[in-house]
Amino acid sequence: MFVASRIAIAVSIIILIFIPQFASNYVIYVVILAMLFAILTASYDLLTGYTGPLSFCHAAFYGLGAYTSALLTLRTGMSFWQAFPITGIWVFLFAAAVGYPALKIRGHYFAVTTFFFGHFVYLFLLNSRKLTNGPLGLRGIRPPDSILGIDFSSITASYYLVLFFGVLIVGFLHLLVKSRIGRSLVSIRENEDLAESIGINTSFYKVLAFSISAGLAGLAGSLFAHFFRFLHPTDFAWMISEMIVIMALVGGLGTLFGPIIGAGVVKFFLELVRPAPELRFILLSIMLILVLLFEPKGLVGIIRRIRGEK
Amino acid sequence: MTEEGFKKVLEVRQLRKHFGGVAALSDVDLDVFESEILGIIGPNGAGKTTLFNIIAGFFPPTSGTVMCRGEELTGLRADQIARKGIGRTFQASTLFSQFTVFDNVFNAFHMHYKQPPWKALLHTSAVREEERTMKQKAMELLDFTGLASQKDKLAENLSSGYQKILTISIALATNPKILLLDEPVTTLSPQMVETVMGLVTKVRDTGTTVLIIEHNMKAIMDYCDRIVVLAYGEKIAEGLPREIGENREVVEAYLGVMG
Amino acid sequence: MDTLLLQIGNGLIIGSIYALVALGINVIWSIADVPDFSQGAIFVVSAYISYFAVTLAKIPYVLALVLGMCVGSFMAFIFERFLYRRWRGAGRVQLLCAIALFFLWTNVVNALWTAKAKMFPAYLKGSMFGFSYMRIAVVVVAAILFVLVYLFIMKTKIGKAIRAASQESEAAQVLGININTVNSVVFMLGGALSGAAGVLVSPLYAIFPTMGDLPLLKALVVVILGGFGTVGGVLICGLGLGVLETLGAGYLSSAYQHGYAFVILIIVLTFLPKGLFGKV
Amino acid sequence: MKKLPKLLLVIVLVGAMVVLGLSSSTLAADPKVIKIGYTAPFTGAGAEYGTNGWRGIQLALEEVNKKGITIKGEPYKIEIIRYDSICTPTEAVANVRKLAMEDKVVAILGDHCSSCCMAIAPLCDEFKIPAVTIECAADSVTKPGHEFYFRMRPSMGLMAPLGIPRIVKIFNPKTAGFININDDYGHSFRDSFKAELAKHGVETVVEEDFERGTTDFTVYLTKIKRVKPDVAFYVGAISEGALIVKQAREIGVTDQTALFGAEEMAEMELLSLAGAEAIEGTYALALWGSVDPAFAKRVMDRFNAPMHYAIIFGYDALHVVAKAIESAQSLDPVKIKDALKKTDYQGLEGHVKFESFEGYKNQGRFVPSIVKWVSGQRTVVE
Repeated sequence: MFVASRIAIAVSIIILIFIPQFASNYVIYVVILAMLFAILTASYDLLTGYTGPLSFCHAAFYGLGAYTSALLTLRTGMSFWQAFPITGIWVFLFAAAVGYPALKIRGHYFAVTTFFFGHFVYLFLLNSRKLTNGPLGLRGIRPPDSILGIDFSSITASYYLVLFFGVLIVGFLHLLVKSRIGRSLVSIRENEDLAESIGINTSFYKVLAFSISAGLAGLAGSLFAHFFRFLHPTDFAWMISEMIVIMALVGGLGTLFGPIIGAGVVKFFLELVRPAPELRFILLSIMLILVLLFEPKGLVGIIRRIRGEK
Repeated sequence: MTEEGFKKVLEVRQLRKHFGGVAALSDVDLDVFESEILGIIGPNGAGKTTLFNIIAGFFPPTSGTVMCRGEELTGLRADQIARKGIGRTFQASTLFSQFTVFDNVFNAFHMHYKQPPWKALLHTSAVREEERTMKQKAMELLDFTGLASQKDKLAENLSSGYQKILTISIALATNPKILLLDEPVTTLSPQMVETVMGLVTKVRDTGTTVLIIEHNMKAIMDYCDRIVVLAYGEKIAEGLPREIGENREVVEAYLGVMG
Repeated sequence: MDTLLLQIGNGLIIGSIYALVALGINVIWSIADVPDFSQGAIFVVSAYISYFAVTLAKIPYVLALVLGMCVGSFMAFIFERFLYRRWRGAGRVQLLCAIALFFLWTNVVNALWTAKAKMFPAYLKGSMFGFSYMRIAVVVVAAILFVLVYLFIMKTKIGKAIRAASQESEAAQVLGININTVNSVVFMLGGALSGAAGVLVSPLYAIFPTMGDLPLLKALVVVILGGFGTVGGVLICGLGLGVLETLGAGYLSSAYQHGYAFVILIIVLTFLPKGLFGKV
Repeated sequence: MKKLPKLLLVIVLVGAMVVLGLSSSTLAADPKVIKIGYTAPFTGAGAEYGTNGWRGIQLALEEVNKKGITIKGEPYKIEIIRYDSICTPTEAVANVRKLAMEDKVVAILGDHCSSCCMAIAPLCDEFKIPAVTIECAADSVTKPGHEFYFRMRPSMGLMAPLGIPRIVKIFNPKTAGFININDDYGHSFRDSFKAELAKHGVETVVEEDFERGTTDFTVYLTKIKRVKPDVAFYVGAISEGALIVKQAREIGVTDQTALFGAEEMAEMELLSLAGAEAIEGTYALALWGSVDPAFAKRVMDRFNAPMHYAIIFGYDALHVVAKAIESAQSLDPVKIKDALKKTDYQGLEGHVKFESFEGYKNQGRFVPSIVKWVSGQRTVVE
């Protein structure tokens, strides 16, 4: 880790810590969503950036996490602090069960299959009226019970909760990626056959990356459910998966902090364009094509070029 | 060097492989002896690479078995077979092209880590210590194969000869007992052939058994202890380089002048 | 007519639309190795342009169909020439670009011509056995296009080059086949088919910016089910998916009508990784 | 280390931009302007609603601003700030927070989709800013309801008891069927109508859900044709309704089953989309009986678009809010909220009064009418 990047991260965290002190309620709300998306893009990067397979169903795990956590607290009276870890583990196991057969499929087939899997989860959330109250949405989700005297119904408390878990999750991902497990994942991305020939059980590691990435998205979903306190399937449709892919790519796949920067920049850009409703998604897709055309390694690629590296 | 005096390290029995009606291999038997260099030659499409892919576990045979020191390999995954001490290279020099030479080799030490994964995650002092020794081993291997001077170069920027040596170094990093080399010198200049084959002999001298698929007859004749000839999926000849040289059948199978 | 026959008829009509778009994507995928999502955008834009041609310029429907195909092949040519060609071999970048194009054009159409559904004026009146002539025309025209494409690929010189290139593109280059022209022709063929599908389906329903979403996704399933197989394979899988989906919605739960494609896809992929007619 | 400062500069700059850029509200609010917010879907599947609602608001805006609103002797003009909610709760909430915190609006109009209304209603109480929804239909928007959230149009739960008795009188059906869009609107319509029908001894024999974006309804209509209910309710956007009624006619569903459309199918646009012949003899529940032709002509001249209830609701909603601000004689949102509670305004759609009754709060109450399409004419059935 270069000293410069480490300082840059420290400065960013300090800025994030001080935002709620002087920013308006709306800015806090937008930054919370940006942080949630940063968790989503960072966890997405573990799979598509580091291990290789291109997937389009990340929002489905985000949705499964949100609904699982909401239903656990609503139907079983569990508190958020119990539901949160259980949700992460449940989505992790679900993703492993789905990922094992799915990851046998390679290349474009896998990408298109995940596209459909995401839509199928959306249909499931929409159509199971008894479980998720379907299109009428799930209301009355309680905020996390207060611990250490902090009342989490206020938006600033939710902000710090999301920031705290965000830093934890990104820290975990950073440790994972810098460990030899991370190096094995990158070997799989670079050349799967060669990785297999040096003793890496590629299918196990791919399913592992897929499941960890999904489990973390489930945790982000749980945080969203108890912050937003109202769930509706449209918040987890394929459009959101599309957004996550664009953010990760604009930031720079395979760099962990690239997708996080990408989440911030794209979310900020969408807020800037809020007054011009029709233009939002046009400019977003043009941004993606420009990135593909001029700097496939995204913002991180540009920063690296500025700093004159490889 | 007769066969009886040495221990068999690899036994291939009745190996058959069909790709939708096309018989890539039919009833191939093969015995390989400890620390010998066995050349495998034959015209294109003879099934040489298919044989390697089956031994290394990249796809299962239609029928037949592969035994390594009494243990059955058929049916195991490629990474399980790699753990059993069988290293391999690929026909096209397959590398982690975006990695540096050092990272290519350092990455290939994947199997030798003793520390459990969750400890690796926490980067405990023991893990960091283990990584330091692995880095040292990688440097030693680079010295052994003569790539130390180019360790920070990107693999894709190496000359084709040194890329071949890097593929061998990657395979050696798994510290194999048996090394399968798929056309290590085919496109190289004569001096580069000498360097690579010199390395292969050095590897054999450390006790590793080497199987080489090669079209460069001079390299095969000069360096191999024994030679097996495959044609149209069948083994048509086996023996010392001298015997193979005069064997009429081998010449016809090749339809060309040898060497 | 008995309900079952009616439902199968409905399925065949929808299925022929899936098959048409799927044929275009199939040819492109087997040559340029990219699932071309931007065909969905071509489907929508061609439908809108032929709608304006018919309503404003008052040109007859058949001409509008031809216009739609020309627009489609022109757009596909531009996409390939200036975007996909840059990344030949980098499959992932091409896929992401294809999806970005699809996303971009759906929103451009929404911005230009608003999201309000527009009704394509009917060009044929009357019905038979409970199917209006326009719906029957869809199957007939689709069949004609399939035959034309089959002849084009099997009998013409370029067709032979396309077949060679789909086997092994390096080998094709050795035989002196210019991969660039083959790619252009293949994309233009795909664009024409998607354009035709767009114009064919519009009179049955309405045209609106997101009309391309579902047909595109279904066509992708058909291509995977067909496993880059023959032209016939794509036709059978397209019609089959249409019928299965309709029967599923008809007799099982209707809410999951668009989910059955996924279920079929997973079943086929787990048991037949090469697809039903696959030769990959 | 000379690269360090450059990188640090970039990071600090980006951080500052993120914060400043977002809170880019106009610094000095123009004293003579009353700012009202409007959140609605302008893109995505629900774009039709937003476009029509905005047309109604613009017409009302011109009328209000022509004479202006005088508060304590000062003439004010209204300015509308509109944001896109894409019918997605997170976007609608972002809109309301920006309107409340950044643009400092005194009142909010919107949203159109029930999922968004349910997400923003609690926020209005939190920020103490009154909001009037344009067309959300789900009961839970105003039941139990929120102090600062108002709805003029009747909810589904209210429409059923008012509509069903007259429907039963017209068709005297034994069995009924539903083909409805698979969203909050479709489900709340079906649930309340099915319950009310059961009270009148009418059994629901077939229920078909379709997903937004579906264009081929023959699958569902064939099932309805097989079951032959006496009356079939078809619920969705107007373009979906037009397709359903055309395809139903084509398959011959209408030979044994009477078609009864939800609110959108009583709009003039159904005539232009489906054609007089396809909708001949079909009925629909209408949110407005007859509207004076002058207004209809104004809409056609200005927007070249047929009348639509969202236009009427947008028009009435702005007038109601303008009246409340004038009677409150203050720009304090809480005073405006209190004035809204005492609204008594004769709007295009009917008499607008916000009452709390039967568990509802701040809910308007008027009797929807029933419309029948006879040879291309929209006739109101008494």
